[in-house]
Amino acid sequence: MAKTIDLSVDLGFIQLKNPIIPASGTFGYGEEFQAFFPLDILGAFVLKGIYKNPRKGNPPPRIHETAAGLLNSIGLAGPGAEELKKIIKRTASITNTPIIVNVCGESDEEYLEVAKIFDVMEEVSILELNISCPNVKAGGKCPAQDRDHTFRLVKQIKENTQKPLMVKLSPNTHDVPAVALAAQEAGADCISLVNTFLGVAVDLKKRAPVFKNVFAGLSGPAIKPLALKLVWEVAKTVSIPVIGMGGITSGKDVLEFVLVGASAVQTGTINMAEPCASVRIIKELEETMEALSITNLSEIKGRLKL
Amino acid sequence: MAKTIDLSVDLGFIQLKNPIIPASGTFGYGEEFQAFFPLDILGAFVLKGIYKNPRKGNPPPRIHETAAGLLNSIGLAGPGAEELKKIIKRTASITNTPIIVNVCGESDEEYLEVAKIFDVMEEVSILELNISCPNVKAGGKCPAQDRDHTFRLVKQIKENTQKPLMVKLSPNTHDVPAVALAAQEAGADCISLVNTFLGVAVDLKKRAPVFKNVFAGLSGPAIKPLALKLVWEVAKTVSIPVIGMGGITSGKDVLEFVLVGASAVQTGTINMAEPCASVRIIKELEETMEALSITNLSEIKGRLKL
Amino acid sequence: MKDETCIVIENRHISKKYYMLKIKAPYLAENAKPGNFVMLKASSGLDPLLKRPFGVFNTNYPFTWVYYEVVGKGTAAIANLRADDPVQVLGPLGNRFPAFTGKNILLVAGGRGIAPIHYAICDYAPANNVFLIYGARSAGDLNLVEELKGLGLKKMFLYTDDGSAYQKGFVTTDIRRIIADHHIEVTVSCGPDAMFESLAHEIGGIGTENWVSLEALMGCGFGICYSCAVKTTADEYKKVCSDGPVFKMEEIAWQKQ
Amino acid sequence: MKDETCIVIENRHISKKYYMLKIKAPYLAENAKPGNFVMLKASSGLDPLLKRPFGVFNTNYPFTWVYYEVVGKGTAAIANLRADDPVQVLGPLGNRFPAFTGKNILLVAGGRGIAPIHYAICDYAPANNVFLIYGARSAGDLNLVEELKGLGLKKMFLYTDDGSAYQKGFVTTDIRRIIADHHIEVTVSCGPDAMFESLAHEIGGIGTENWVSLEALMGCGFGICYSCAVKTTADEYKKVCSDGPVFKMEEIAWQKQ
Ligand SMILES: Cc1cc2nc3c(=O)[nH]c(=O)nc-3n(C[C@H](O)[C@H](O)[C@H](O)COP(=O)(O)OP(=O)(O)OC[C@H]3O[C@@H](n4cnc5c(N)ncnc54)[C@H](O)[C@@H]3O)c2cc1C
Ligand SMILES: Cc1cc2nc3c(=O)[nH]c(=O)nc-3n(C[C@H](O)[C@H](O)[C@H](O)COP(=O)(O)OP(=O)(O)OC[C@H]3O[C@@H](n4cnc5c(N)ncnc54)[C@H](O)[C@@H]3O)c2cc1C
Ligand SMILES: Cc1cc2nc3c(=O)[nH]c(=O)nc-3n(C[C@H](O)[C@H](O)[C@H](O)COP(=O)(O)O)c2cc1C
Ligand SMILES: Cc1cc2nc3c(=O)[nH]c(=O)nc-3n(C[C@H](O)[C@H](O)[C@H](O)COP(=O)(O)O)c2cc1C
Ligand code: FES
Ligand code: FES
Repeated sequence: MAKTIDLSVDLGFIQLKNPIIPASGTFGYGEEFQAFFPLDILGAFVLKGIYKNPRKGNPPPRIHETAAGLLNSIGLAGPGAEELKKIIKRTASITNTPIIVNVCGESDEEYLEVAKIFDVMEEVSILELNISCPNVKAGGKCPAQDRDHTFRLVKQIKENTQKPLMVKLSPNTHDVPAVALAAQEAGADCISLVNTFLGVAVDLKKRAPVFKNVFAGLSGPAIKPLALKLVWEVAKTVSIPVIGMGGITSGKDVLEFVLVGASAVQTGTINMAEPCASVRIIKELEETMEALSITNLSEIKGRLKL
Repeated sequence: MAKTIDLSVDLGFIQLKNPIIPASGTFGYGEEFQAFFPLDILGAFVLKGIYKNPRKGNPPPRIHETAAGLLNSIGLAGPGAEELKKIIKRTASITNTPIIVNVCGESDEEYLEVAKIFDVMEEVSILELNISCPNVKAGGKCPAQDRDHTFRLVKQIKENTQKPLMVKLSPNTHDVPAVALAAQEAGADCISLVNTFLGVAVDLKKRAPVFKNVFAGLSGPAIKPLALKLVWEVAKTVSIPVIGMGGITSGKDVLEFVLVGASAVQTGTINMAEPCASVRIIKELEETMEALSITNLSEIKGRLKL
Repeated sequence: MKDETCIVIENRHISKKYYMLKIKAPYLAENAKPGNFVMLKASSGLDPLLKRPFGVFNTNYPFTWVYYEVVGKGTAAIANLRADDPVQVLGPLGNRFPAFTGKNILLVAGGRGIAPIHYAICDYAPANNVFLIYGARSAGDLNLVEELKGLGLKKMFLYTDDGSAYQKGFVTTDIRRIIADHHIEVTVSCGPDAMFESLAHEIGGIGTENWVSLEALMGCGFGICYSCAVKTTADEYKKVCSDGPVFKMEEIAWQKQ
Repeated sequence: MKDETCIVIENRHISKKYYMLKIKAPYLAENAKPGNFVMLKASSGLDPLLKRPFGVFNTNYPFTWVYYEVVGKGTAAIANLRADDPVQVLGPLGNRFPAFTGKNILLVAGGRGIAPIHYAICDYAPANNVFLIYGARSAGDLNLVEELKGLGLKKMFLYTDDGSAYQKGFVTTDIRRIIADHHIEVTVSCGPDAMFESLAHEIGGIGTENWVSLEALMGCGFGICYSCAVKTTADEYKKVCSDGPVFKMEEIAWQKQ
């Protein structure tokens, strides 16, 4: 590959060696992937979403494959914040790649508590606020569905933490750009989107929903056109960096998200289907950039010709 | 096939011999399919959307395939209402299957005008109001995006027409069940959904959107889980019959939509990929019903076990 | 036209990304006319979702041949087909090349555009004086030359853009001279849009009767979806699948013209 | 564990919807232990999207065998593979059956559950007294009996639910008697959930050391997605892919129990 191609990305508050960031919930705690490739090759990676206390997660089935897509209702199973701290120390000892913690909460208080715990860990580079968690006090609604709730929550977190804050938006709301703007106004350092789309699957034999919670989140290639639309709309609206995701499986997909305005991308479901996907996607990205005479992503970021 | 299986569907205002209704824009004007199978086998069929005057449609490209999905931006090309009347007379002469006209308009006035034209044709059984058409006076917004606009429009049409009115909802709005309810309150006889989801595709070589209008509508199997969710929510909300669609390609898919509450279904993109799809789907539906000991769809309609 | 599952007899790699597919499709073989096309899909899966259009290269009851280039996921899936595999076939579709007798006809093919042109040669050669201009990017894209030699062409002019085989040049390079030298009355061409644009520029107004066979993105192939629009000089859209794919050259609004 | 593209050597139809896949996968063949599984995907396409889990039936460097039943789109795509086709292989995955020497071991297989049990027999037979109970719905589901005969089993008990071959009955029908008669110390089983539920009921508390190899819907196969949860008697969830697929029977919260 020609030396002239520079994959690095400058988000302002951090410099990444490339724009490939495995997404929360699809990359475990990072260390599991060390068996497949050195974590050092990544731009950064996001850990599975974490609440304060250990969580069992939902009863099975937790996934259901649809046409070119995946519905999941894992229920954010996880070991809790204290245990995650240990895991992060272990992971950080094997790589210098920036680690992003996906902060969850059933209430604004819990979000804040979790954020504070990881804010003081030097091994953590960025906090990603997963505002798609059902909020017990708001009747199961998640902050991402409401502009004002998002503003309040982000502001509170920013006032009490030091680390760069990435706010991860849900597509399941009326006006995604408005929520993005609220996050920016409240001090978010960057935006990531999309989380999964709400969908339903039916088990014909049981005449019941496949999932106990009825709804589950749709991810994977099926959603790519919908995700590209939302990333484009948000990138046009905010001035902070946008991290795009939704159905990315190839180097070309990465460039499409960059063209609509993403500074970097997250790769989700493909990491489950193909653990070495990151290696392939970085290689394809470099090759495709060379073929299209793009030497640096900033040349094309948001430069969709209308 | 056992005689005991009864595919017929009673919508209250009309009885259909089975629940399979090819959807607007994916079945031409019906007559083109007579080369593949007798139109008589269908429950009903919907003609391509029609405005008052002939329309050229959008510049190419008009379609773009995505993972298990199709983006389209045809631009509702068509011959105009007068020409369609002739086509309908021709089509009605070859089949007794109920013909549904998909009524479009750039303004409320045009919707009404078009509706009135077909309201007086005895060859037409149902008017389907396509409230997803961009409205010139509303700054390009479509009635389906707004509950009040939907109510006003549906009421006006109902007050001035005699035929059963099916109102076709868009998924690209905040609160789809609320729009459905507005349509019901305004007098709609039944609801159909979903129309296509807005998405974007990028042409990497041109560094431009694939479509001149940037946005296009996503259909096909990719959207099925999202469509099932919306049909379920709407069927729970309204008391009039609901016609479900979105990514149906098999007899099993049909039963899934019926379980979440659809009285009948429309089949879209699959008719383009496989012109004989209706024949296959009706056969599969019958076989699957037999295998699952369902003798009549009303036994399972909306009976999802929660 | 029929929508059928047919059987692959052979799927032969020709060169680079070019393949020749032979299918057993009796109805198609019996009814396909030169200029007609078929829609093919490798499996009944959902990705790719739609069938893809291909010109009929040749027929010999009960067989039909399709010459194709792998460009994306639909053609890649077709390239994976092997003998005895099922393949979804819709056809024959579209209009045909007009019939001629006793004419001096120049056929022009660019790259994979040789597919329908091959069938046209088979049709025209017995009762007309048929000439062929055939060009492609480079040597590996200019295939089937030996097969073409056996079809009774009066003369064949071969070009590659990069000069890696035969003459260096484009199908348009010597076309005016060839038309003049051989008293050409009719041209029939198939190739990429850029070729048509140059062709229209070169021979649009010189008195020959010019026919073209177009490509377009197709959703259905039989006229119901309006995907395959092409702008005409009357500033309307026509459907390549059912109004075409064969049009009079002057009917089409070429962008470069 | 490795994520590799391997080559299909043979994909043999056995009966009904059952197939035997032989792949050339040196790393896997060298490292797979009895009880381990692999994730397979027929192509690099996007539908189906995820790999599917299969027990290792046998290995013989550089080859690995997988015995599978077509139940949905992933296995249907695998059934379409032919010799020389590429196949995506992730493995070996999961824990292994425990090692034993000098024990009286009863292996229990239901339907396609014979796959990992076959590999266990190969492992245990040389140094233990191994008995097998193998049951399936009907004759065409009870395959590979001839192969099993050559593995050095002390005795084999075969059942079909409908009595269409061998004994009519379930794997549980005579199990208590068999355990008593042959002084069984260890059982190792693999089959559908309903079989495990009955098994747990029959032999849960009778003093044998009981191991099970579970199936679950799997997203990744290597512990990162939490898809493959199974409820334990401690009212926790364990991951079938990385905590299992082999568990002590009493660790699992069987629904019928
Ligand atoms: C009437 C007709 C006859 C044809 N005959 C032949 C033939 O004989 N042999 C042959 O090899 N090909 C032929 N083609 C072209 C062939 O249909 C396309 O190459 C094929 O559909 C590409 O499918 P894909 O899934 O591999 O590519 P995709 O993944 O769908 O597309 C790959 C890229 O090619 C572009 N593209 C695809 N099709 C077209 C098109 N028709 N026009 C412009 N851009 C396109 C896409 O936009 C995309 O950028 C014909 C097309 C038409 C309309
Ligand atoms: C560790 C392990 C080892 C396995 N070993 C073998 C083996 O050796 N041979 C073999 O034939 N199969 C084996 N299986 C089962 C096999 O993985 C599934 O049959 C396969 O994944 C189905 O994929 P599909 O795409 O064909 O079906 P899908 O289209 O995904 O599903 C078809 C239907 O089966 C159900 N289903 C699929 N997988 C499971 C499951 N694991 N548990 C419960 N329901 C399910 C689905 O919900 C759906 O109703 C094993 C599974 C596991 C977890
Ligand atoms: C199994 C699974 C688990 C996920 N868990 C989380 C999570 O813990 N936190 C979060 O913010 N997003 C989670 N997501 C969403 C992904 O991070 C990502 O936003 C989504 O899958 C869309 O990207 P994709 O289409 O590339 O998969 C999860 C997705 C999947 C498939
Ligand atoms: C090419 C195309 C044209 C369409 N034209 C119309 C139309 O004229 N009027 C309308 O109400 N819906 C139109 N639709 C939407 C379909 O009727 C249907 O709502 C949608 O495709 C979802 O169903 P599917 O996933 O089964 O295709 C069109 C869809 C496609 C793919
Ligand atoms: S491809 Fe559908 S109308 Fe031409
Ligand atoms: S399948 Fe992903 S954790 Fe087990």
